[in-house]
Amino acid sequence: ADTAKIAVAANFTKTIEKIGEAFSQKTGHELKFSFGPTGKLYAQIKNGAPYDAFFGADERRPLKTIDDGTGLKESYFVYAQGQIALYSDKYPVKESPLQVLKEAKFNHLAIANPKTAPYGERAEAFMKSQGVYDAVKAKIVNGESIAHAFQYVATGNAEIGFVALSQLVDPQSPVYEKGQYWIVPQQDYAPIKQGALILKRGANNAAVKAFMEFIKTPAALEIIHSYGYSTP
Amino acid sequence: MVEIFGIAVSMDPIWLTLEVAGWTTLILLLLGTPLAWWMARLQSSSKIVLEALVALPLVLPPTVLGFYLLIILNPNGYVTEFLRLFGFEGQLTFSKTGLIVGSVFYSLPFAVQPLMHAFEAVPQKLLDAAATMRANAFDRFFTIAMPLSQRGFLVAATLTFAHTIGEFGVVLMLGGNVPGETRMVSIDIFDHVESLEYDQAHLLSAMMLIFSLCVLMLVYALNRRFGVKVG
Amino acid sequence: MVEIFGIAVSMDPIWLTLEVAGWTTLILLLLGTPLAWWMARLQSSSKIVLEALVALPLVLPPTVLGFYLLIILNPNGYVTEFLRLFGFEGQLTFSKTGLIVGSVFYSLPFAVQPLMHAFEAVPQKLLDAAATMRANAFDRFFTIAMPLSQRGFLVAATLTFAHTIGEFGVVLMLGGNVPGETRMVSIDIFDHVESLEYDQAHLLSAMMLIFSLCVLMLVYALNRRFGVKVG
Amino acid sequence: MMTEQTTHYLRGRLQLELGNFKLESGEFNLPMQGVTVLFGRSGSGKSTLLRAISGLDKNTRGELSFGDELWQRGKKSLATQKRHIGFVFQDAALFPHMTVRQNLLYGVKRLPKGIEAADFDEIVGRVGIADKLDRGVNFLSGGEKQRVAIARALLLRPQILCMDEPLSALDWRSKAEMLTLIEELVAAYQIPVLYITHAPAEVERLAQNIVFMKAGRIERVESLQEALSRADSPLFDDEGAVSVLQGRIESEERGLHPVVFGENRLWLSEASTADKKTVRVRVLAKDVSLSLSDPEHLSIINHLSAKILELIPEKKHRMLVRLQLNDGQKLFAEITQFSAERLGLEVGQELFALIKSVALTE
Amino acid sequence: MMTEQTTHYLRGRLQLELGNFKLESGEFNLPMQGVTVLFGRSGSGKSTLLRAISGLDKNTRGELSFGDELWQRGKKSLATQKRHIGFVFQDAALFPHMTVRQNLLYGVKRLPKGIEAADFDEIVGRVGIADKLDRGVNFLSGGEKQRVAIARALLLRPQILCMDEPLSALDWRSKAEMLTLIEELVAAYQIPVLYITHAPAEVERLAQNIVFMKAGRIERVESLQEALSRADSPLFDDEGAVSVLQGRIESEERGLHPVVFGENRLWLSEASTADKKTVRVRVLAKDVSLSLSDPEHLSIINHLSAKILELIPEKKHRMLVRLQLNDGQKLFAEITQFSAERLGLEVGQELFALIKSVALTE
Ligand SMILES: Nc1ncnc2c1ncn2[C@@H]1O[C@H](COP(=O)(O)OP(=O)(O)OP(=O)(O)O)[C@@H](O)[C@H]1O
Ligand SMILES: Nc1ncnc2c1ncn2[C@@H]1O[C@H](COP(=O)(O)OP(=O)(O)OP(=O)(O)O)[C@@H](O)[C@H]1O
Ligand SMILES: [Mg+2]
Ligand SMILES: [Mg+2]
Repeated sequence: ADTAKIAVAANFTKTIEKIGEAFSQKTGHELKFSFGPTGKLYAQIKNGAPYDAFFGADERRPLKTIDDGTGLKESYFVYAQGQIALYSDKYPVKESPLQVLKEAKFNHLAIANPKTAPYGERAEAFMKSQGVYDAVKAKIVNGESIAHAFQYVATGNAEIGFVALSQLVDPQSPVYEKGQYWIVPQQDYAPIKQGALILKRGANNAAVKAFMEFIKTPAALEIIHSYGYSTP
Repeated sequence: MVEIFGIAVSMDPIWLTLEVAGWTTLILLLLGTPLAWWMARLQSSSKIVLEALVALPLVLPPTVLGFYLLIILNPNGYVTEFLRLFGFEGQLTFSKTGLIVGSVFYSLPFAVQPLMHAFEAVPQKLLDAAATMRANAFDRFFTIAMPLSQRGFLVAATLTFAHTIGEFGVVLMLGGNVPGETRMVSIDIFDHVESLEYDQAHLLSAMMLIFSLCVLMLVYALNRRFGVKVG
Repeated sequence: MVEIFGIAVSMDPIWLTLEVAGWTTLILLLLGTPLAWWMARLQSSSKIVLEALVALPLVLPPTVLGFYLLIILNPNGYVTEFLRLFGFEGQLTFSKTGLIVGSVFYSLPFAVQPLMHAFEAVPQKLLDAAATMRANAFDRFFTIAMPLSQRGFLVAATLTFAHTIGEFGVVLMLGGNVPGETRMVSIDIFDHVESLEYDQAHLLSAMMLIFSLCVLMLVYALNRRFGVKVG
Repeated sequence: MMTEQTTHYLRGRLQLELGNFKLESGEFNLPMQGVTVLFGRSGSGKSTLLRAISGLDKNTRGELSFGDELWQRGKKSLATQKRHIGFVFQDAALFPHMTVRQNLLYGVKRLPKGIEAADFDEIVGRVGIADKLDRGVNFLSGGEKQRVAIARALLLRPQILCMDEPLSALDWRSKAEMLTLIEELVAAYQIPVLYITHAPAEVERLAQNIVFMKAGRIERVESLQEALSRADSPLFDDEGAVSVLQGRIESEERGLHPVVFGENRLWLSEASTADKKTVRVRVLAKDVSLSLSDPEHLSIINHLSAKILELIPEKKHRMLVRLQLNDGQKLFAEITQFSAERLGLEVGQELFALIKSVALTE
Repeated sequence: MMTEQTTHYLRGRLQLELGNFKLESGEFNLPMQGVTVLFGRSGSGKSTLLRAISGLDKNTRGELSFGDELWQRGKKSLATQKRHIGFVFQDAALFPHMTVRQNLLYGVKRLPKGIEAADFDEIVGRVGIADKLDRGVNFLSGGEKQRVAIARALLLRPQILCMDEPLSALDWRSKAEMLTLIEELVAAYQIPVLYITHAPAEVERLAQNIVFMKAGRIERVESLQEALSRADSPLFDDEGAVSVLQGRIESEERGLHPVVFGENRLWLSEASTADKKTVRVRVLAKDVSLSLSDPEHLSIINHLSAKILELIPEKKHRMLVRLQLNDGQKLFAEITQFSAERLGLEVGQELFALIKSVALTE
C-alpha cells in the first residue's frame, strides 16, 4: 500500500476526510490531507510542496498549476459543485429571500470575499443580477473563506449571510436545524466548480491514482452529496 | 487608488493600518502602564498568576483568538450589553473599534512585559529619595520611574506598533474585511497573494517594510540620543 | 487519537507543537544571545539599523512572511543550494526543519529585544570588577552578564515559546499542514473551526491555554524564587 | 532669617526586621534641636533606624510622633513625603536622568507655599558645584556626587534633616568646609539634624545629643557633655579621651582668643566666629600635660590650675587622669603610668594642667 | 611566606578624556614597593588615573609598562584580566547575584596555577565577615560591603593592588583593624599597593611614596619623608604639620618602648609589633612643645635636645618651628607666635622639644 499527500481546499475538509476513510478501508492505501485556503495551497505547490494531488475550491488555481508545469493536465476533473444558500435566524429568508435583501433591515450581511473565494464571487454576482446588490452593499462583511463567512453568521455577528449549503446540512453544524435558509437556485448563478488534478510528484503514486478513481464512484458521490455538494 | 511603478495600489488600507496601530499602541501604553506598574510592585504569588495570564493571548493562534473574540464580542453578548449600559451604540465587531479592541487584546503581552521588567529595575533608593523631597506616589512615578523606564516604553511601543501592523488573524476575524473600514494592509496583502496578484503583494510588502524600517530607525535613533542609562 | 470528555483528539499536533516550540526557543536563545550581546555593546549608528532590522519580521503579516520565506527557502532557491554545499540534504520547507526555521525567523524580535535591553542594563562596574579578578570576556559574560540578565532571558524565552505555540501563518505556509509531520496545534484548531468541529476546537484551545498557563506560572514562580534584583 | 522655634520631640519606639537583623529601638524621646548624631559600629542598625524614622520602609512597626504629628502607629504610617524630611543617602542616590541642576531643583519645586527654599546660589557656591550644574550626574566623581546630594537636601530646609554618612567620600578640606556649612545652616534655619557618622571628630564638632546604637537597639541617648564625661565613651577612638570645655570668648589679644571659665583662661589660636559669646573647646586628653609647679621657659601658655578627681589606669601602661577645674568643669589628661608614678600623683592633689594653644580646636 | 622580590617600576604617561575632564598624567616612574598613595582633592582625577592604569577604560591612550610587561602603547592595551591587578572600587562593586562567599571565591577560582591565594579563613576572620559568608550581598550594611570588597581583593595576592578609598565607609575601629591588616598583608606577600585616600592619617600610616594629583595631572611624586618635610605639604590637614621619625626600637622598660635615634630617646607607650627593629613614629607638630631648659615636675617624659633650623610664620598667629635633632632628623613644632616671642626663639638656638608619650603613634 502507498501513501499519498493531498492538498485540499479548506471548505471540503470534512467531506474528503469521510471519503478518505472509506477509501483507506477499501484499498489499504493511506492518505494524508493538508487543508488550507486554495491560494495558499497553490503558492505552496508552486514553491515545491510535496503534494501528490490538489483539490481546489475553484477551477482557476488548479488549472494554473498546469500552466506552471506542476499539474498533470489529463488528470483534471471537477469533483464537486458547491451550492450557496442564504441563511438567517432572524429574517424570513425561506419565504421571501429577495424581499429581505431588498429591505436590508439587518446590520450585516456576511459573504465570502468575492475576490478570493468563488462562493463569495457567486453570491455577489447573484445579488447584482437580482438588483439587490446596491441595497445591501454597505452592509456586506467579507469572510476570508466561506467558513469564515459562516462563522460571522453562526456567532450572531452578522444576522444574515450567504454560506455554503454544506455548512447547514452537516449535523455537527452549530446552526443545524436552527433558523432558516434558502437554497439559491442553481440556474441563478454559474456553478461553483471545484477542480482537482494529480500533481507531477504524484504521477507514479498508486494511492493517488486509486483515489482519483474512487472519488468518482457512487459510494464517494453519495458522501459528497450528503454534505450539500452537487456534482456535474 | 494610486499607481506606483505602474501597479495600482489602494491607499485606504495603509492609512487604516497606521491609524489602528497608532491607537492600539496609545491605548496599550495607557492601559499597560498602570497594569505593569501595579504588577511590578506586587509581591504576592498572585503576581505569578497575573504574569502568566498576561502572556496567554500569545498562546492561541490569532485566528482562533479572533474566533473567540467574535463569540465574546458579538452584538448580543455580555460585553456589548455591558457597554450599552454606558451608552455605547453600534457593534464591536466589523468596525474600527473592534479592530482596535482585538489588537489591544492580542498585543497586551508585548506592552506589559517589557514595561513591567523596566519598572522592576527602577532602584528603590531613587524612589525613596524622591519621597523625601515631597514627591507623592504619582509624582514619583511620573518623574522618576517613567523616565528611568524609557527603554521599556520604547520596547513596548515598537513591539506593539510593529505587531499591530503585521497583525492579521485577529483583525481578519473581527473586522470583516470591509474596504475602507476594516481592510488593513495585512489583509490586503493576503488577498493579493490569494488571488495570485503577486505584483501588488510584493509592492505593498516592500512599502510596509521600508516604512516600518524608517519609523523604527527613527525611534531607536531618538532613543540613543536622549536615552539614559541607569546604573 | 485519545478521547477526552468523549471528544476524539489527535495528540500528534500537540507533541509536534511542543517540540517545535522547544527547539525554536532553544535555537533563538543560542543565536539571539550572542547577537543581542554584540548589539548591546555596539556604540555606532549601525546599532540603530540593526535594532530596526531585528524588529522587522513583526511588521509583515505572518502568512505573507511565510509566503516570502517559502519563495526564499524553496528547494531550488539559493539558500537551499548554499546549504547543499555543506552536505545538507532534503528540503527546508514542508518539514519539521522548515517549521523551526520559520518560527526562529518570526520570533527573532521577541528573543533579541529583551535580551539586548537586559544586557545593556548590566552595570559596567561589575564587569570591570570581574576583569580585575582575571575573568576574560567570555568568563565575564557567563558569570556576570548572563546571571544578571536572567529576567531578560526569562522574557525572551516565554515570549518566544508562547509565540511559537500560537504561531499560525508562517507554519501553515511553510509547513504545509501535513498530518503527523507539520500539522501543529494552531493549525489543527483552525481546521476544526473551519470544518465546524467546534467541540474539538474548544477542547484543544482549552488544553493549550491551561497547559501554557501552568508552564508560564511555573517559569515565573521559579524566577521569583531564584531571581536576583540588581541595583 | 533667624526664627524662634520651639523644640519638638521625636518620640516613640520602632521595630523593623530585615532578614536576620532586627531593629528594636526601644522607647526614645529625642529633642529635635541642633544635631543629633546616631553613633555605633558598622552593622549596628543606624541606617535602618534612620530609614524607619523617615517612613521609607513599609515594614516598620511601632509608634512614632514628631511634635504633635503622629508619624507611625502600628502598621499605619504617614507617607514619607508628608513628613517634610530631608534625606542625604549613604550613596548619594542622585537621579541619573537629570542634570545636577535638575536634581537640586527637584525638591525645591515641590515645596509647599509658605516654605521658602534656601538661597540656591549660596548653597551651590558653598558646596562647590557651581561649575557643574549642567552636567549629568553620571559624570561626577565620588566626592562631587556626595556634595550634590548634600546641597539637594539643604536647599529644602526640611523639618528634620537626615544625613547618612554624608561626608565619607570627601577630602578633609571639603569635609571641613561642608561641616561649617551644615553647622551654619542648621543654626540659621533652625533645622534639626539626624546625622550618622563614624568620625568622632564630626560628632564632637556637630552633636548636641548622641544616640548610641548597638545590635539594633538604642543603647542610650546622651548629650555631648555626658557622653564625653565617661572614660569609656564609645566616642573615644584612637585619639583617646576627649573633653569639651565651654567658656565665654573675649576679644582678641596678640592674635590669641582668650576663653574664660571661672578663674581659668585658655588661649585659643583660632576661633572662627567672632560674634559668638560662648564657645566649645575640644581638648584631647593626650594633649593635656600635668605639672606639679607652674613651669616657665615653656612654649605652652595655657596653664590651668586643677584638682585630681580620679586616676583611671588604662591599657598600654597609660593613665587617664580626671581633673576638675576650679569652675567645676571636668578635664581629662592622659599620661603614662610611668609619669604618674614619677610625679607621685594622688586623688585630691592640686596641680597644673598644661595645654598647647595650637592643639585646641573650637 | 616572606619572599624576596625585586622592585618593579610602573612607568609611562597616560591620557584619558572623560567629557570635559582631561587626564594627562605626564611622565611617571613609580617604584612598586609598599604602598603608593594617590592624593589630591575631590575631582582631581585619582579614580580616573587608577582606572587608566588598570586598563579599565578603553579610551586610555599613552604608554604604560610594569617591569618589563608592556601594558599600554598608544591605543593598544593589555586586557585588564591579564595584568593581574587587584581592585577595590570606591563603591564596593560586589556581584549582587552571589553570596558573600561566592564573591570572595570568584577571583580565587581564576588564579593561574602557581599563584596561591591568601588564607581564606584568616582574611575572612580578620576582615570581620566570617558570620556573613552565606548572605546575599544586598543584605549588608555599607561598611560590611566595603569589607567584603577588601577581602575579595586581598585574597588574590595580585601583582598590584589598587584601592579606591577602601575605608571611607568604616567606623574608626574597623578602619584601624583594616589598616593593620592591609599593612601586614602587604608586608607578608610583598604586594605593591596603589591607594586612594583623603585621610592624611591613612597616608602617613601606610605610604611609602605619594603621588600628588591636581586637575588631572601628576603634580609630583615624593617619598613620605620628602612630602612631610615641606611646610606646605598638602598632607597637612586640619591637624597641621606632621613629622615622621625613624628609629631603632629597644626592649620594653616599665611598660614603655624606647625608640633610639642618635643620642635621643623617645618613649612610646604603644608599639604594635615587637619583632620589628626600626619603627616609624608619627609626631604632630602641634603635639611638640618647646622649652628653653630641661623642665622638671612635668608629666611629659620625652625631652629631645634640638636646634632650630627655621621659623615659619603661619596663619592664625601661629609659628611652625623646624628643628633638627642631633642625629639629623627633622621635627616640626607648632606653637603660637606669642609663645615664640615670649621665649625669644631664633634660628640656630639650642633647646628642648617636649613630646608626650601618649601623643605618639607608631
Ligand atoms: N535588606 C536587608 N536584609 C537583611 N539584612 C540587612 C538588610 N539590610 C541591612 N541588613 C543588615 O542589618 C544590619 C544593620 O544594617 P545597617 O545598614 O542599618 O547598618 P549601619 O549601622 O548603617 O552600618 P554601616 O555603618 O556599615 O553603614 C547589618 O548587619 C546588615 O547586614
Ligand atoms: N564619565 C565621565 N564623564 C565626564 N566627566 C567625568 C566622568 N567621570 C568623572 N568625570 C570628571 O572627571 C573628574 C575626575 O574624576 P575622578 O572620579 O577621577 O575624581 P577623583 O579624584 O577620584 O575624586 P573623588 O575624590 O571625589 O572620588 C571630575 O571632575 C569628574 O567630574
Ligand atoms: Mg549605614
Ligand atoms: Mg574617586
